[in-house]
Amino acid sequence: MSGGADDTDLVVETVRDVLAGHERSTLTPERRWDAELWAELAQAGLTGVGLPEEAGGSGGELADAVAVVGTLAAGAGAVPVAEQLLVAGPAVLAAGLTLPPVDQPLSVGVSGALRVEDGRLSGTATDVAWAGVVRHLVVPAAGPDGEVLALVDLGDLAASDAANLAGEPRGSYVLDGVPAQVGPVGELRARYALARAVQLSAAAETVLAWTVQYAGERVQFGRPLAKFQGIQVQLAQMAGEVTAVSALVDAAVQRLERGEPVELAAAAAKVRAGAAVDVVARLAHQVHGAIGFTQEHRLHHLTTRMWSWRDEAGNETTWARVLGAAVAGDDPWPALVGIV
Amino acid sequence: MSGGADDTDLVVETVRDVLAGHERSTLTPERRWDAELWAELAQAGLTGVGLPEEAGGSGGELADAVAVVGTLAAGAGAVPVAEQLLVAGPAVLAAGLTLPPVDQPLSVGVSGALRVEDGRLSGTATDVAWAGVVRHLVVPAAGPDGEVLALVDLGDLAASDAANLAGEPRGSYVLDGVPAQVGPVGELRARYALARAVQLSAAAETVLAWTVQYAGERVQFGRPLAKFQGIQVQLAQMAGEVTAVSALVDAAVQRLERGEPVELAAAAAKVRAGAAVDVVARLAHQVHGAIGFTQEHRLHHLTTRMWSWRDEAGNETTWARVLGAAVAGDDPWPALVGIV
Amino acid sequence: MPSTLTLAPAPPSEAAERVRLEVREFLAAELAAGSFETHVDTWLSGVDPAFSRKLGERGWLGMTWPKQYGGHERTAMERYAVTEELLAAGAPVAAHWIADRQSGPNLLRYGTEAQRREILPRIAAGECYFVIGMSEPDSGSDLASIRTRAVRNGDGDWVVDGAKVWTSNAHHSHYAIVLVRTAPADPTARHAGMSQLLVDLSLPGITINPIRILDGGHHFNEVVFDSVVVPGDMLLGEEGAGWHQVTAELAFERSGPERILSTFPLLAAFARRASSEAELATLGRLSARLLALRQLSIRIAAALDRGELPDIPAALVKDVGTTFEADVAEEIRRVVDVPASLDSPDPLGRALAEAQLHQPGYTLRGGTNEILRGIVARGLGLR
Amino acid sequence: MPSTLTLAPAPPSEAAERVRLEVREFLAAELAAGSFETHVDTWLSGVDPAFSRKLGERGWLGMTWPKQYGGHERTAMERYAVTEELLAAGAPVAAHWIADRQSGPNLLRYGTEAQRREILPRIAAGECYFVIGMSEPDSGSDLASIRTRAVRNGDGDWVVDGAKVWTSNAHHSHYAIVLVRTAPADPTARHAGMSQLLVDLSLPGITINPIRILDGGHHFNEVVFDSVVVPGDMLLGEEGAGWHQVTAELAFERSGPERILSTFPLLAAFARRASSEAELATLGRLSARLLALRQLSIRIAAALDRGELPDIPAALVKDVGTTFEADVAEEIRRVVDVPASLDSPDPLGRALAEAQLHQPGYTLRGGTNEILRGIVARGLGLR
Repeated sequence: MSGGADDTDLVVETVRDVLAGHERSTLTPERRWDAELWAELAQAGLTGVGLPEEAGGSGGELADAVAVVGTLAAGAGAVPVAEQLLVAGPAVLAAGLTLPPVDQPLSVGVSGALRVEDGRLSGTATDVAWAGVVRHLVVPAAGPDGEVLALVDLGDLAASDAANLAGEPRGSYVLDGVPAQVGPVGELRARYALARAVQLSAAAETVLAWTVQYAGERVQFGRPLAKFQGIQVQLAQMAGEVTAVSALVDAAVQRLERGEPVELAAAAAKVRAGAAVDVVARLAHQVHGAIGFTQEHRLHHLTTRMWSWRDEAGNETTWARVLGAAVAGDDPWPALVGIV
Repeated sequence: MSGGADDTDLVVETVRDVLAGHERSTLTPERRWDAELWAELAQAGLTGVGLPEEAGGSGGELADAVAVVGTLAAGAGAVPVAEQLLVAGPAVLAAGLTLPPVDQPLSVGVSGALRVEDGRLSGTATDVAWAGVVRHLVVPAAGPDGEVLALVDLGDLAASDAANLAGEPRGSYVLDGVPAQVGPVGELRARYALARAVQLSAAAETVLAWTVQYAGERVQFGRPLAKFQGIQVQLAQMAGEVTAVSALVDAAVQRLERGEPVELAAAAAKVRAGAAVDVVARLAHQVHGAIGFTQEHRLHHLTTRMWSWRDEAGNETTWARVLGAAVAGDDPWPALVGIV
Repeated sequence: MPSTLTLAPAPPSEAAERVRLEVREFLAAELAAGSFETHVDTWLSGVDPAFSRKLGERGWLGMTWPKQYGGHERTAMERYAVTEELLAAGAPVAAHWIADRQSGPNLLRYGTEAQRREILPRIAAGECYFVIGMSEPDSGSDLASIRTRAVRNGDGDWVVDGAKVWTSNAHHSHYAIVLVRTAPADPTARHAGMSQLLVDLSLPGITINPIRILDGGHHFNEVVFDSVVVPGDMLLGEEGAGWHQVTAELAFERSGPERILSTFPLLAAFARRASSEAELATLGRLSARLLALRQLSIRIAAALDRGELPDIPAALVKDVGTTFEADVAEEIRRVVDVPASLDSPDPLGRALAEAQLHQPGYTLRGGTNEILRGIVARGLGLR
Repeated sequence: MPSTLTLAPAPPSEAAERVRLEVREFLAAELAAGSFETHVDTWLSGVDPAFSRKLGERGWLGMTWPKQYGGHERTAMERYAVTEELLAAGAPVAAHWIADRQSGPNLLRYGTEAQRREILPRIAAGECYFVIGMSEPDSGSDLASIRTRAVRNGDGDWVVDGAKVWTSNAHHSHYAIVLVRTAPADPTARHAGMSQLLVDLSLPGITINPIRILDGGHHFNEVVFDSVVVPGDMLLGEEGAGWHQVTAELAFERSGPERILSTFPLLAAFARRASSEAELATLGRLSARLLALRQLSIRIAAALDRGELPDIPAALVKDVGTTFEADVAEEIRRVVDVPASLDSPDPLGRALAEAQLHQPGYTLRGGTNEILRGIVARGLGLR
């Protein structure tokens, strides 16, 4: 792939086609991941988008990878593509390590207590995205000289059976001297936060579109919901949140594309996207009424994900403190406008 | 006065009559207090309501004093009646000290650093309500054996010239060994917080009533504002806040009437009343539009007071921590329902 | 303040405080014995007939009803204390909830003597459960648009056809009180021609289909009526007065402690560990909101007991209260860093997950907040 | 997302970053020299003609206008950088604000060549100030209901009678652009028959009465027109096209940095002392909101520069942005314990007081948020 806006459109079309061939996974309460979807994406080279061909990826720009992740997030695809394309994959390459084959899922965990000694990783990794599903895992770990990035092949190591509110696997691994590749940790946490922000933004845009559509179709008291001023106010509030999130996340991604430090931009994007979730999800359910509360309706596939994604990779308070500490001081304005 | 609901109605009528005889003081930006109003209230015995006759008060129940304070708050009366009738007066009597003559204004300050030694008060009292206006002052101060209540005659001691957002005097006194009566500090801070909550509740009720009235009268796009669903939603939100505050403040006052410990009930009332201010004042100004933003309109007399009163005597965060500490623990439910 | 909003204080009640302590003791013993686990929103999701029967045995159901119908002639304040203790503990009260809160009082008001004697004692014993059949697939908040109809046949019985949705726990219940059209819709009088029927859910022609909510839980159902023959004497109240009866019923159900306390078990789990300044401030703010709502709710219960109908404050409690229930999870998750998960090893993580996954329900049940704000607007004299 | 909401990124601009640093340096020097003090909401309240002239001398007014009218033909991004630096510093920019932002561009679009040559260079020099005459005492947000009228006399001049309110700083200004009825109101075409006139405020028959806001400050005025004779060539744009011209103008004025940064000086005072975890979290949350709004606002400026009219996002910026401006004070006061007072010895206490006392204005100016949400609803295809 050569990159550019047309290629991005093509990538999005391809992902949509793949998604359309699948029933959207009803994760809850069965709690599974979508192995078939992963296989098809891998087949089409979409699990390596934005990762260089010479490293085993499919090439293309970061913008293409962001488009793939956003499209899958909006479609509630139950596959670790955000983790692989935006977090673990780039972090592995930035650390100078060997990228595992891109058709084998690679994920990330940033919680728990882990240490590396003599090239072996030990401790417990908690809240690992897609635990039990992925083959390879990237984590930050304490090394003899400070924090490092560690990449391990999990083989058939068992994970604890736990899930987030959408049923996406989020279990723990107990690691007992597993051989690890080790490199500089870089902006792993910020990348993870930004990836979740990208997913949140795409999901929120979709939830807004669904809610606008529903309000235009659903008739109550003889008129479409959309004709009630009270409903219009709610939709305008949602649109305000979605538009603000979208612009900021987009700007943070552009920093990443330009190769600039992204920690504070990612912090801002995660804080803003996380703060929008309560408004967007609550109003979407409010406008949809009881039908949106059912498992049959599509709405929950995104709202339950949004509720979990905002807490994963650091919640608003965690990142707000990072951001606040960077802005605090004698010259807050230059500090602020330097962020994105 | 003998107390009872009929007497309370009578007291309220009297206060209203006195207020009606005055132009409401336009405090901002001249920053003054209403000496004529005070004189008339004192003349009518209203500056001693709820304080026992044998101590020099006018008798009557606490409920009567609360009614006087609420009525004056709703009328933006620029006099230290809340401080005298609900805070300093009762605190002085509870501490076994001699109540100053009730026609001389008595107030309270709870900030600054003060100490009492050998019956003399020294240090700086900051944010003193009605500084520069009152004759007597009650403060908490550090004594040799812990915190005490100190009552001083300020004589003609000068105060710094500062005011809150409504122009009510809130200055400092530098005290240099002023002779003081000293007694146990009791629930001085809680009483002060509850007094402000009583004022906030009365002001919020009035602001709601004004806003409902305005929305019914003001025509836009050919219809009264009150007919727009968007405005109705805002008024309903205001009503929810006002009704909740009113019920909780009333319940806290009843505890005080029954002579029960009131610290946590006052904390809850101050937190809840303070939290309502932003919603009530913001929506009131929003519905009133530009006219409510002018000095000529009555609205600001109450909204500027509400903005300041919520911060005085401890803001929501300060009291929320007190309340939270009391509820935290193994048995939060019994702790909670024991409060009011 | 508009007089439609003011509420007199509830009378102090020693009897209520006595029974409150009895319930607290009972719950502590049951929890210790492992007879139930604390959960969020148990008045919807905590179905446990054995637990309901235990409450019945202790005289804590049908508390205010006449003794001749199995009731205990206790005060509204005593009943209030019992129900809020049960909710605060997250006890499994869903089986009997609707019957005790709503259907029993409905039968007392409108039922025939035979209906009362037959059914009320069983409700009070914790053995007979009810569902409310109001909403329909296409009606939403607009109850006047319902289409389920009942037609008298030659024997004077009612033949019912249609479907009702959002019937909580119909699959565990014995009766439904169903709002039906007994006369054709009249566009000039939208609220006329409706009636309430008391329907035995075991009658032939009734199908109960589960409606799972977003966490996969089965609490709601669709109840389909296919030419169901309901005996003629099962009309509840007056023919054609259904709209009026239902409206009064909704006002009653809006202001109880269940509109405030659905997520209290989460708040309690948080309170058990709150220690930092930020946590204590959040706990204090939520506590103050809860205490204010509780005062309102108690005052409304007292007013209802005096025979008043404080429908505006009741609508406010439901509006502000259910927003509070949702905010509990939102405020707590901001200050703790505990992932919300139904599988969490941490009770706070589980309670957060339960509270979040049930959140859309708090504000929707009992009329959306838009409808409620309309009622309030009317009460303020705006409509 | 609906395409009416999407916005392309603004092009990176080195020139903007260069001029940004020049402005920053200038402001630091002026502050050090004591030529101004930082205040909140200075685009309303900070009138300082000497300061405005200094900006004019440096080429920071009329930046994007053609050189032949005294402009500097710089990009919208350069202008954006200059204006946000000025606002962030709380500099006194009120004197020239309306002329530079709104009236100058209006003249460029609709003015005659003579009007442009006469007035625009003076605006760009920081010497000529404008007010907007739209609202009237009884019109509120409903501009179609205005009653000020202009009638042609025998000489072809306009005779104006009526009154305009909320004219910011009319007592310091030279011209008003006044929306008037030039044809009688027609109930079947509410928006027809209005025109814009360019009115010299020194003309006989004009009275300017102060309207003080709640803190006692005099920023607004009532401008009364009593048979004021306005030369016939002072019609701005087309006769009868006033509504259309005003609507486009409002869209322009809604999305600038002044809809986000009015209370930034308060945020800065807070940032200079924030240290506890709670303070840093509040600072971080407010910063994230500001950065998102700023991205939106910059993208809209770039879209306007490309000749697009992104009116829906512009309405969103004004709605969400002005709510943010008000929330800055609310969020900060919750975590600090500094009394808000104009007399405070503490700069944070003074900034809190200024921000609070101006709060009702943020959301009201430029159309109430209800109006804006209506525009958004239309953009979403709901109306």
